[in-house]
Amino acid sequence: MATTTVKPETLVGKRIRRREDPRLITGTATYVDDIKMPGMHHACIVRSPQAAARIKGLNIKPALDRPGVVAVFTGEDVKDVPSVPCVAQLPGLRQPHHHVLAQDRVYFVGHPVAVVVATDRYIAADAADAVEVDYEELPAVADPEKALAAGAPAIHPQWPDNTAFTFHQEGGDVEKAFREADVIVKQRITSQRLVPNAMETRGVVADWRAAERSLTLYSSSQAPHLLRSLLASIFGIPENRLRVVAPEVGGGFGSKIDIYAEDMLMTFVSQRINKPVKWVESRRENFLCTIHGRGHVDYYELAAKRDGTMLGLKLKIIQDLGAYLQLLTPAIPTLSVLMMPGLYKFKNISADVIGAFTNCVPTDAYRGAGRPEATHGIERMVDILAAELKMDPAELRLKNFPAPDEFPFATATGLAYDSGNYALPLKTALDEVGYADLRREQKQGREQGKLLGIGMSAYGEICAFGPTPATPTGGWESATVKIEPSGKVTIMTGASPHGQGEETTFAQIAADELGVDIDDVVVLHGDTSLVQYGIGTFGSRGTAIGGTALYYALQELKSKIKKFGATLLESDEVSLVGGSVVHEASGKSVSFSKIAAEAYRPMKLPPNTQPGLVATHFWEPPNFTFPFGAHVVVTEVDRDTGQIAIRRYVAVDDCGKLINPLIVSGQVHGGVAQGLGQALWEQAVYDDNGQLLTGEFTDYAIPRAHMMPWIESSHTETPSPVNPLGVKGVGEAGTIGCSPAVVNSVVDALSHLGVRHLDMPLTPEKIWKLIQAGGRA
Amino acid sequence: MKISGAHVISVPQERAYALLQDPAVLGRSMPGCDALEKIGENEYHMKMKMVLASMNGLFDGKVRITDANPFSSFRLIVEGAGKIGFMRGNGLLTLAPLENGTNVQYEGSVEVGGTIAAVGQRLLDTTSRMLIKRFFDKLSTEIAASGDKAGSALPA
Amino acid sequence: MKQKISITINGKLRSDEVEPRLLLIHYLREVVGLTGPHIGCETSTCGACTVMLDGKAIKSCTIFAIQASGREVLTIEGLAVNGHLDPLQEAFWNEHALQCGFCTPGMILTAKQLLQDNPSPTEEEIRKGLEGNICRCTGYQHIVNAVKSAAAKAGA
Amino acid sequence: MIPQEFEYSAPGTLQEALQLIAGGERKVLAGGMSLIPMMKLRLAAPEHVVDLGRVPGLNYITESGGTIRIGATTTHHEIEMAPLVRGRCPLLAEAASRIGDIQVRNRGTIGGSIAHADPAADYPASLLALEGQVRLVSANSDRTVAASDFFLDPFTTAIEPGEIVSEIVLPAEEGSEGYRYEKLAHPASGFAVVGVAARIKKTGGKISFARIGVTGMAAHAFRALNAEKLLEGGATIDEAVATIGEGEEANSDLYASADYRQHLARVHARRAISVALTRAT
Repeated sequence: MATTTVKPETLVGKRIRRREDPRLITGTATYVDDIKMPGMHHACIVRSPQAAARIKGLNIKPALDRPGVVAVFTGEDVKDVPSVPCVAQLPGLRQPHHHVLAQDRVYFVGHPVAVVVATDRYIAADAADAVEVDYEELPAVADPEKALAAGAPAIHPQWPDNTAFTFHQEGGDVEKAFREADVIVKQRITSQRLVPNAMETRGVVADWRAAERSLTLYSSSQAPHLLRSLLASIFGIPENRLRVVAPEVGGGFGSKIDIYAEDMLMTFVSQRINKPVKWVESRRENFLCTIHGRGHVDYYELAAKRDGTMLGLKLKIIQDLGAYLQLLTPAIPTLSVLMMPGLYKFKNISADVIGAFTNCVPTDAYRGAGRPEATHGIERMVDILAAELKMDPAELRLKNFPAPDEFPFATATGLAYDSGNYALPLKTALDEVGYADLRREQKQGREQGKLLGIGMSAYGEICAFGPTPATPTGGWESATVKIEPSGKVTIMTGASPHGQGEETTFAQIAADELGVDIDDVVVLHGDTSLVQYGIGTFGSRGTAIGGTALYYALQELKSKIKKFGATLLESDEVSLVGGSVVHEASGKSVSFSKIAAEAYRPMKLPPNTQPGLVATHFWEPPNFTFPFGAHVVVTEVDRDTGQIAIRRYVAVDDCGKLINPLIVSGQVHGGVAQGLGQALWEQAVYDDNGQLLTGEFTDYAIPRAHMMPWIESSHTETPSPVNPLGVKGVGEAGTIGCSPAVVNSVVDALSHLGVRHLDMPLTPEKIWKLIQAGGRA
Repeated sequence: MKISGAHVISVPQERAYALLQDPAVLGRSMPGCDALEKIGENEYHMKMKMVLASMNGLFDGKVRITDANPFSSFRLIVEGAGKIGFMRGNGLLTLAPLENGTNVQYEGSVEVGGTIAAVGQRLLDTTSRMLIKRFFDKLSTEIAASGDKAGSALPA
Repeated sequence: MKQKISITINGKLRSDEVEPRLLLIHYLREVVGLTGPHIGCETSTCGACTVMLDGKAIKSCTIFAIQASGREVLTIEGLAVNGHLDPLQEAFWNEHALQCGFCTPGMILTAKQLLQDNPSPTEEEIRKGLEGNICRCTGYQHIVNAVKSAAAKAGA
Repeated sequence: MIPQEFEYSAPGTLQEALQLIAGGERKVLAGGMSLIPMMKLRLAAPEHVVDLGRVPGLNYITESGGTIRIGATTTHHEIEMAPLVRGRCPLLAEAASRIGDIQVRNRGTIGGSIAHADPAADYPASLLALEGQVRLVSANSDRTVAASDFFLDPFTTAIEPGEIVSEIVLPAEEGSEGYRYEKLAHPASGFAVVGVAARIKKTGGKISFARIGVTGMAAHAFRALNAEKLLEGGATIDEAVATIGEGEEANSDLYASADYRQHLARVHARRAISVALTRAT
């Protein structure tokens, strides 16, 4: 099924249907679980049902005795395998050794205790069930504030205070700001633990070839090169003998950046059995063992003048880390600190982060990673301040934005916001929704007992992770462009898209730059043996950094094409027009395909030029990009049941230049769905013993089609000066902008009852109880 | 999860107190349990077959009696673990005389872990109450069978 | 003990010996080699494994292969006829109704039944009709557009 | 994700099925919508499964003499779409349409659902409001139990060992009757946090007949008899629904506490009655 695209003038900026879709809509794409290999074995992992326990006994014999079972490995077998890695570093960070199988203790429900390897997945499951583990239950603690309280059980016995780190950052003079303030508002605000829940669970196929001393690992990963580098150092397999493939990846949302115990475990198993082995996570395991997101308890204090001028912000973050540190776990709340001033001008901040161990699965990057928490916090605080000052929340926001001519804008947290016109999306969204009319309707409705809320958020985010100093895994990205003798174009990107559509957007960029048909461009990714090197796709970086690397590789190629064209036309006075090199004076031209063919033939080469048309560029961004936008949400609260209905959802986002508006709107919608999930339904609930009570789709409510409102999405376009494409990134925008707007809307609906704040998720019973109690909260 | 409730049994308080701590009676009355086997002072080994809807599982565990305050209160702790998870019930039983028997009030908690915790939370409350009700119903049957009745002379 | 089954899959009859406990999804994916239907959960909730059984959308993770014996199964691989995409596939592509694509085969087959039952559904009916399929990427809006567009094409 | 091994029988006749079921610990498989997920999680591990899917004559919807009979293996989707049910017993069609999702309704059967007796299932409220009956057969017995005597406790019914549900018997409704099934679905599971089924008849503008079934609120579905009497006696809807749940112990879970559930039952009863009233002629 070939795409039938008529070549338009330029493709960038157009709604082009995706080139990755034909394989996906026909069911012919290959995800990890679709991989089959001769001699492939199946692994099933025995996991702890206890959150904290000593392993008193472990009997694997009943499993080993079953026909078809090849091996069972336990903690003893893997005790010399290095720790599951955490690359984020903070001063004084306490990092427990994260064994791939539990040694003598388990630390969270789902902790791997043994792995069973069999010829068939049914046999493996039966055998895993037959493994006998005797646990001596220990006291557990699942709540970060309880973990930090005196006398709490120690998660790791060596650190009885359950504190992994403390982190402090300040900017300006926050004490002075608070002294000079007319008004100080304070609020405890939580961002509950969420389960990323990519629809494809994790999976690994490890294929060790002893004779070649080489490993091929297929993993549902967002960052295959990173996985390769870490595995190489952990197992001492040189990188040129270690190939990592991220085949079709069914969503990640941050949860597949990590290198997990299972990636390492399958490597270990394949080396031991000298056969390929597959492990695919069940949904239950995904809930229990794949990283969670958020998990914040935040204490905010905002100081302002009576006229609404914000002066300073104090923030204390208690981050629920879980039992271990995954790849970036401790770094995530530091991103919240960076983002804490939001879009506002004040320059005085003070932040303290305490990382608390709990008997839960680790938290790490989940769509937005630290920025949704911060944005939720500041946007709630602005509304609380507005209520205190009896000011319109829109007016208060507009008063505190930096003006468009103040960019690059230096923030209190040391960032330089690249470009912005923060008032524009907010004003556009308010106009779109009919703000003044809604306020009138709200006032009239209240007299009849109707609970109508109008809420907004003006969000900013740090995207395009990022300059290398700020990105522990490296902040650059790479692209190779290869023009075949036939003139067809192959792009190899270090980004590793898994739904974001870069096979299309990158092809659009290349087709425009080279003047070729988009159908002649193929974008490859996700295979370390194909792709030069790369970082991966996360933190809204794919297009802003990977796309820019591609852009520069294309420029290199273009100048080479021009050189070849000049040689063929025997003149230096040539230019590149569309797909051809043209000698303007004579009107003679030589086509792209001709040049491509000639580039690989014996020809008279221009001086200092190699044959062939291949260029590789590694691009290191000089700064992050800072998308922004405003979401306005109109809600109606059912007084009888506390149910919330969303009447309007207006999103005006600015992610810089749009490469493909169709794809951008998809990103916004999906982001909003996850933000709305957090605002209204989703919650990883652990009981006091560390049991995950919302550990299946039957209890953890993911938004479904009938739960989503129609999203009225539009854009303003403020190009980023950080990269030549002017793009900023859009992957996380919807999520970041959504939850504060929804909560602000519902608080607004109930504000006349005295409601000032609500913690997420806004479950109907919570709302109903407040209404019953006359609103005080 | 917190649980509380009350049931009336038709024997005098002292007799009720004795019956509720009699391992033979407890064993026969606990749903899915056949017998308790003494393993220590006020501590018994228990095997329980839990059948609920299509779910079924074998639990191996212990029944313990603590904080005994003769004739008026004691704590009953039931713990079991099996392939499908584990459960723990901990209740303070308080006995008070009534005209025709004894009011047994209980207050405590039920906790489950493992797979049953993942899918069972929506049903934990209602099924716990059902199982407690079945326990007291069976106890009443036991009492009826043994010929005990309210006000009858106490066999010490 | 293995038993013989015969199922017509995407128009072709095939027979295999299977264990009764083999789930249809595993049969399709591992025995037949049709990996279009995916496994997204174990609680019959997410709909990634949706196929059509005798013309009706079902979750193939919640039926044993043996139950499908003698019946007709349509998977996403069998939807395009002679290389021509089904109007729903075409509409999903045109409207950008997918991102990671994992839920897409199931989503399309559920949408197929939705349009069979109701050829011109409203937005609300589309959303309700797709409640058994979770998509974590798209926020569903483009999926709604795709179903609407396929319906409009069919009605045109 | 993978069930344990079991022996499987797919009897070709009802008699054969009943003989098999009489033969010991056998798990009956109808649509499998409740059983199979439990088997995959290994919370259920039956040794022998008897599949009713190939028993002929259990899938039907008929009406004669004002009585509707629905065979046990009739699916929810067949019930929601059947012109006969929509026309003569629309309350049941409405309830069926609110069960799970379309894939579940395509497989799930009415017999399987009511035999399972989940306290949050949708049908029981309607069966009670409809004053329906459940026919139970075994190898050597055939009896009919009123719905009000059928649901005993969570997952506990009047079915005796060896018996299966063979059909549901319902009175065909009069055209003048108003009906409504009002449900608050759990956002994750779709089960009824509470569900209220109401039937209302009017005479001279006043309620002359009311039947109300409530599911999800308590250990098993129940009829709101006091509310029915009050409505028939001329009380206001608010007065009537205020009695709903009295004497019942309401369920409590993460999503809804007992107090909230009780309140929801009343709110949804008020809504169900109001809609039923507008539908009554």
